[in-house]
Amino acid sequence: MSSAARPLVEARNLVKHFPLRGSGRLAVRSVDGVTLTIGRAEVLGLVGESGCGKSTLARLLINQIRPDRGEVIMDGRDLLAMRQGELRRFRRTVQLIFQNPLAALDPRMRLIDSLMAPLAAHDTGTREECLEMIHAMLGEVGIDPGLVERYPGQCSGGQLQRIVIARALLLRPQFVVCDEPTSSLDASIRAQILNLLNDLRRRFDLSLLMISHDLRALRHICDRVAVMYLGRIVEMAPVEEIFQSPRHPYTRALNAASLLDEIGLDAAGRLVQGEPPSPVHPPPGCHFHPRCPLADETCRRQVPALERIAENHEVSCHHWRTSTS
Amino acid sequence: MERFLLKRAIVLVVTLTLVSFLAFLVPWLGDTDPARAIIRSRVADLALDSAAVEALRIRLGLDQPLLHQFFAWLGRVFQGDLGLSFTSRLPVADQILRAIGVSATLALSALLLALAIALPVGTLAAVHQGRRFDGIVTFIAQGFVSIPEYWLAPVLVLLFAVELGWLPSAGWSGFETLILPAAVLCLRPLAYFSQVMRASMIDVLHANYILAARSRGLGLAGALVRHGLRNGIQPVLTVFALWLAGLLGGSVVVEVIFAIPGMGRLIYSAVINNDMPMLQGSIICIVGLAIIINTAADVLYGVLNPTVTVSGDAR
Amino acid sequence: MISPDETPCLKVENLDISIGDTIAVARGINLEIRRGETVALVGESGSGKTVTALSLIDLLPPPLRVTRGTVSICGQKITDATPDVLNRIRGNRVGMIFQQPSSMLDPSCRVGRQVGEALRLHKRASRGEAFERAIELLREVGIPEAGRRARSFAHQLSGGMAQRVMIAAALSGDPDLLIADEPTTALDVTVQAQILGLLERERKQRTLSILLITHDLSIVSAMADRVVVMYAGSIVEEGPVAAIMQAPQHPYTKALIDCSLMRKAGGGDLESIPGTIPSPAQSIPGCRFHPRCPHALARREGSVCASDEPTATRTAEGHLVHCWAAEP
Amino acid sequence: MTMVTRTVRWIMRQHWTFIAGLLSGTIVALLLITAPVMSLHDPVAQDLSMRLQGPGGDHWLGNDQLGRDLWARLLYGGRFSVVVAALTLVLSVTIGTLIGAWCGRVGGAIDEFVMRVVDVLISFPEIIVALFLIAIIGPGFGTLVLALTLVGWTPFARLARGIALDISARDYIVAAEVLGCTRTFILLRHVIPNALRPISAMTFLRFGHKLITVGALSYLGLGIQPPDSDWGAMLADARQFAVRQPLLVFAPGIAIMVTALSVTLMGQGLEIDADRSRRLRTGES
Amino acid sequence: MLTGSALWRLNDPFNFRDAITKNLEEGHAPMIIRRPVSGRVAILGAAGLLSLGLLQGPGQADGHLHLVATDAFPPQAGWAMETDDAYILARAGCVESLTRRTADGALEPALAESWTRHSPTEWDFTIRQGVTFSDGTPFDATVAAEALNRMLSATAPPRAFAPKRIASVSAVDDMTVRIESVNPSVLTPMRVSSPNTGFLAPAAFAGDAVDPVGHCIGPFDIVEHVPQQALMLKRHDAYWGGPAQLESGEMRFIPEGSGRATQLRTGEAHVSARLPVTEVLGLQSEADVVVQTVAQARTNSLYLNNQKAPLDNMAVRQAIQSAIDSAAIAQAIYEGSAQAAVGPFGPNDPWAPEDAMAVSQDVERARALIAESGVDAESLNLVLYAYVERAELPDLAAVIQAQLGAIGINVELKVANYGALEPDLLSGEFDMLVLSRGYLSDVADPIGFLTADYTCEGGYNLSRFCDPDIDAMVDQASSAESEAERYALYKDIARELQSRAVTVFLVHQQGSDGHRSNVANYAVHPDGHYLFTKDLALN
Repeated sequence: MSSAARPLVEARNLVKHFPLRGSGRLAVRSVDGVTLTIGRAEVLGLVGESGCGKSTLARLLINQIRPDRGEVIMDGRDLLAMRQGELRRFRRTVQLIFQNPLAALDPRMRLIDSLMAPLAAHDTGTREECLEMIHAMLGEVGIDPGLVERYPGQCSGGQLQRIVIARALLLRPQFVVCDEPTSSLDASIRAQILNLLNDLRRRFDLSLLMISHDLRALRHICDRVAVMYLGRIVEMAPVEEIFQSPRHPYTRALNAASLLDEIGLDAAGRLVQGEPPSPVHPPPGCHFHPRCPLADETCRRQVPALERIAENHEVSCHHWRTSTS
Repeated sequence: MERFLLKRAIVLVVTLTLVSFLAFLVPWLGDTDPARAIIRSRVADLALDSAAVEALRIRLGLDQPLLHQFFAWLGRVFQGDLGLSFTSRLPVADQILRAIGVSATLALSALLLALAIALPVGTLAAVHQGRRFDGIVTFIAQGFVSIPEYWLAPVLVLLFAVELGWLPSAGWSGFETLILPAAVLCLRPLAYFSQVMRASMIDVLHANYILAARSRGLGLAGALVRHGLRNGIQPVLTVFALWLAGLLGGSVVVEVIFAIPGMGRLIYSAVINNDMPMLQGSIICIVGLAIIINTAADVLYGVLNPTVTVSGDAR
Repeated sequence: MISPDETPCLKVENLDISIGDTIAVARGINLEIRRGETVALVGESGSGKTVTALSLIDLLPPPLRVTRGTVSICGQKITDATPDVLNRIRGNRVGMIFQQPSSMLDPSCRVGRQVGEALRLHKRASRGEAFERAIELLREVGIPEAGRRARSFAHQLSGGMAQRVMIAAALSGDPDLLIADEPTTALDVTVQAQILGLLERERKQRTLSILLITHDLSIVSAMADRVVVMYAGSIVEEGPVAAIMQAPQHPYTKALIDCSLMRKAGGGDLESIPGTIPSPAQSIPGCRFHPRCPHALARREGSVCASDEPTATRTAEGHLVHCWAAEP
Repeated sequence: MTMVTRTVRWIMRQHWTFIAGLLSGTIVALLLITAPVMSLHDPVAQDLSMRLQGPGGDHWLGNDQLGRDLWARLLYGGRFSVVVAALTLVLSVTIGTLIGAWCGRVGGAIDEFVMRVVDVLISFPEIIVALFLIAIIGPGFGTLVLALTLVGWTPFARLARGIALDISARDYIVAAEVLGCTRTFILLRHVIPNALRPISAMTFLRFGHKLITVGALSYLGLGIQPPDSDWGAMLADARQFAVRQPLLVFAPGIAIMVTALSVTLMGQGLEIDADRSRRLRTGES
Repeated sequence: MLTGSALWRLNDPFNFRDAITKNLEEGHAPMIIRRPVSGRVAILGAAGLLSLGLLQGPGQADGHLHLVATDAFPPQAGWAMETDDAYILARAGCVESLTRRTADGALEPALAESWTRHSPTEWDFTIRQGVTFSDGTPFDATVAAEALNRMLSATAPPRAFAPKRIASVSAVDDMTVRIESVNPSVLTPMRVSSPNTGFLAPAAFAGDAVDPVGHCIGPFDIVEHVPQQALMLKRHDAYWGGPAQLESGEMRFIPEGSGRATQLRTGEAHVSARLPVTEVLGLQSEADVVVQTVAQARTNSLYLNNQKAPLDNMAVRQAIQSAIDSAAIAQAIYEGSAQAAVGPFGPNDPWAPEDAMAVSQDVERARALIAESGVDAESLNLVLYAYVERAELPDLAAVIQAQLGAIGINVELKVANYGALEPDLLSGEFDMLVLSRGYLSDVADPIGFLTADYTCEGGYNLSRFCDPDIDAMVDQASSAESEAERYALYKDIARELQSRAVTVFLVHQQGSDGHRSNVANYAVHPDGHYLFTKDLALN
């Protein structure tokens, strides 16, 4: 298989449970058997509610935490088999952008030092060369170079997020995970950052994993979207299909929630009942069945497989055929 | 809950066994000869008869191998027999039990007094955070922490017993004898409690549920009483337990100065007299009590704070 | 439907709020809510909407304080009222729900008691009565097994449940006005619609007035009758929801709607507003929006936008715009 | 000029406890260091004819029961306690911080075990540990330092562990890891600078307690050994003359108090500052 | 006739237990204050602490003839009569012995009406008629013999009445007890005056532990023993000598001397025994306090290691003797409650040389002696040991350090509790030691002291002094029947020890008790045998 055809990131059957301290065998089933791929220069959206395991999945993909089971193949190499030194070199190629940029920067370090740190860690040339690289990157993200003499507390959220993006991109990664990069930002700033990411992604040929709970934010930037519910992927399809013809009832509920103005409260409220159950005690069968308007006995007992129902469209629902109506 | 208590019980037993081994080694680590020490306590003749010393050594089993002695000793300890004091040849356990009762009374009086003052003062300081009252309270608290009790106690005796004649100068026989020592002893915990209470009440004051309660029509005082105190007092209780465990043996200076027959004084005199069985017993009792009190505090914490489930692992 | 001469449920006139004496976080706020009406107060963070909400029940945390203007609730003046009067109004005439429902509940007090608290305070209910009534209220706001839930603690509730409890608590005093400060922001998106639906139902049943504070314009168009848009402490535009959403007059409102609803501009990019939101400490003469405004009349120094605060222009019935470019 | 006075006033208002503590602490430290210069008399020179004399002449604070100059003894006497307290603190901070930070990073059974040990030790009064050690190895400088360190490290371990746990969970540490920064870099640039202020605040806050404990042991006759003397021992000596020459009791007591208080005030200033910056960082009000 | 030489504790030659630190042991003073305190108590009353029920105070007696006395040490040995606990019982007026020593040192009948020498080793004691214990048990020869034999068979019998000296005790008839000594002895009647040989009713020994409550024979009966704190006493109405003046009393144990002084000062106690020297001056100036001082058979001395260079050189020892200003020490450290020592024995002792004089300080002579001794000045580095159990000794050592420094002897101090110093002392590793030494360690005769301290084989020969001549003199004295002969020998030995500077005798100490001025008929007993007596009264 040529490396060009092969996806950049392949995750197979990833499982990660966090044992609850002091409660015997109970565990938070954060990621419960996830398989997905991300192609080169592809943007995959990952959507789900809080606690569904999105962030854990992201951190598994960049090997920031290790899975209980399953494997992650990056650029053809098994991430989990890497040794310390190899892993550190690998770090360059994979980066993470955080939800809250203020927390992602050491409050006691000037921004320039925070930007310098990764370059220094990877021995990227002299200080002057590094400064030059930084200034070039600041230009890319639209930050005035004078700003980096400040401390994080003295800048606005939008500016800091640009800095964090610049810091991530300085190492020229191939794959960047954006963990809700805009959810802590205001609407007017959010659009700026999304535009910036979209722009950079094209210019740097990046593969992105965009995590969000807001489908609307993903529509603009993603190629494909994966919908996650309680540790499992329930639907994965090209972005327009998710919006136009969602098959999983949960996807439709998410859709409705982000388009309240178009769908109306009553209709949105009918698509889903109750609240997400605890990932410690997920319901049997289809995790979504207690909240699903279509649920029947099968759903209660049987875990639906992730079926390929069209080119690039997978869904895990017993009733995907009926749910189109 | 049962799991938690069971786990703590295991911790207690394991710790006590370890500690008792250390305690058992105490006389061997020091250079005290138990047989000599016992005889000296009975016969004030300075020239000891070495034959008598040897005979006593054999009678006490001190000629046996160390480990053999340890297990024999441990067996007795677990039956509650801590041996006889070198100096008085009376059972150590009885003396410790009596002393702990006294120390507990003293410590509880001082700590409850401190608590009674610290709760309102800390709360008021929190309400007035950053203003003059708060500054004064904090300064006084730091002052209290900086007063050595071995200085304050004699000064108070000089003032209240010798000059004014209001209170007894020393002793342990009733409420009046408790006042001065408790007052001296309460200053430092008072300072700590009020500072912890202040910090915790500042958090409470900024807590959203207070805002919510006020939005329902409760006044500030009402909201603090109904929703603030219960939450604000929890960190104070942790500190309270620490102090209680600490003061059971730690009020040495005050007990010595006021001639109070408590644990601190018992340990002090044991040290002075090289009374090894008394020291061994004291170590074991103090460690055991510290664990029990901390466990009790954790349980109480769980009762007060429903978000903490007291389970096998309490943090 | 609504008679114009009725005393408004809430009337705010020329309200200024400052930090200490110097930094103004809200200025010249005018607001009026009639009985049974839902008014949405919209703005980005730092626009002063939460502060305004807290000032309505006089619970501004120091050093924030009202420096000018008056607030009246159901004809009763709030500003300068005695603490007793205020306590009688809070929870009784006005209920409030907040953004982080879980932290708004006392962690060591059973939720039933907290729900019944307003009843004990304002309706002289006994402890038992209050608790019984609290269970009823919890049932009403859609909490299953209300009797058991009333005895549970805040940490045992999910976010949505906690918000329902907060709503029950806010409604227990049977208020005329409900102030809902970002009631669904902290909740899961799929729960949002349920909570908003509940509010809507309660509004209809109780002819409640709701002041809905939010930054989410999709919620606004689903819920509100009228919209008030704030930017950097000032109201920039207000009017009926349809008019605002379809034909916003203020450049900021227009840009905000475009951003929020992720409308695309030319070149595939999303619409965005250049620059950053000014902090309250920043003093900007003239229109607060003018440095970011695409239409600012001649951005030069000395222009109207840069020197004079815009006055309100009525563009249609009930539609006011604070912009020099607006035409009546 | 107004600028300067305003700045000074601002600093005074923000940090007055720290500055007050620093000032008096410096004075005490200077007095102790320059004791040979500051006192006219030899602290051990006796003059039985001057027994229990009140202040006057060139004996500024009068004389003790052997006619020794009280002021000189006060200056020299402070050295022992202060040195023991400071040395113990340095050891406690070092050991406690290392153990605590290590436990916080490693976690697991080791962490569990160490924290249980800390739980037991932390409620153990230092004075009792000191008494036990004195019983075993006899009194002396080493015993004191050992005893006070044996328990003294525990609060620092707890604090350092808490900070380590807290900091490890922060996004900027995750960021540094993801960016490929080495562990040493993370420790030196992120963990230690952020831990420094709360730990140093605690160090200062514990000083008074240590000083008083050292004094207490000397008071009980188990700390400093004659013929050397410190404030605690001076108090013990003075007690029987309290009625006849109260100054003998008051002077060492006040010396301990002032020293303890000034260092505590410094610590409190640091703590307020650490707290302030923590709130600033985490965006709390 | 014996002079007023006192010993507080027969079997405590150092009188350790009177010293400050050790005394802190376990004494607790129960409080009986007759002051209006209730109002101020209310301030703290809110805590409701009494309800904890943990406070166990002694019951408060309210009789107006109730006297409170403070004493140093609580009972430590479960009332075993062979221990110091017997002294507490005697001082509380609970036990009495066959004979009694009066305050001026004479022997008078107590439970024995009279005594006669039956043979050189045998003495017969006739028991007083009609004596009963407070529980009603009559006291007769059988009871007495049983008690004394119990003493002889004790694990560690008291030295005054040990099998080493006493061969047997038997009841000859109902009212006669015969005591046989190992060697011919004139001292036997003296020996049975010791509180160790006092009597408790047989019922007191019935259980595992000795229980004196309700089993007394003296003027007072024990009502309650509050452990470590106090003995509550009431009048023994059937006392053979007639009822005591006081209705009740309390013996309160406060080990710390200044604590006892404070209680006397505040009026919390009517009588405080064994006042520390530093408190005497202050208490004397109090209006309502009377301080009684009595000479003790106790000399505080500077012991020198006579076998270790340079102290093996007599000139050096004499130089040290001359360098020390014992008069100043008596005046300053002891504030007058001691006098400069004239030798091993106090000047009023019958065995003290009549011409004995204190060595006065003479620095010139000291320097000259050093010069003539030929000792290398470099070697004049000496370590001076002092123990802390007696509060004034460290100060005393500091003064000696300074005074020896003046003649060029460099002295280093080593201060610790006695137990820590002892190994060095016994093994001869020390140079000098300040020691407070009682010289009448069992009976009113210094023979025991001289044998132990200054004979070659002496059990406590810290000085490592060995002179066959002195040994011979001690031997001769021990077998001498005549008092005059014995005393003459003692005088000679004392002169020798003083002139050869074997030991530098510093001061003769005195003992002081204090009482409120409304206390009548209080007399310090020089031997510390009695405190609560029949005649003690309160006005």
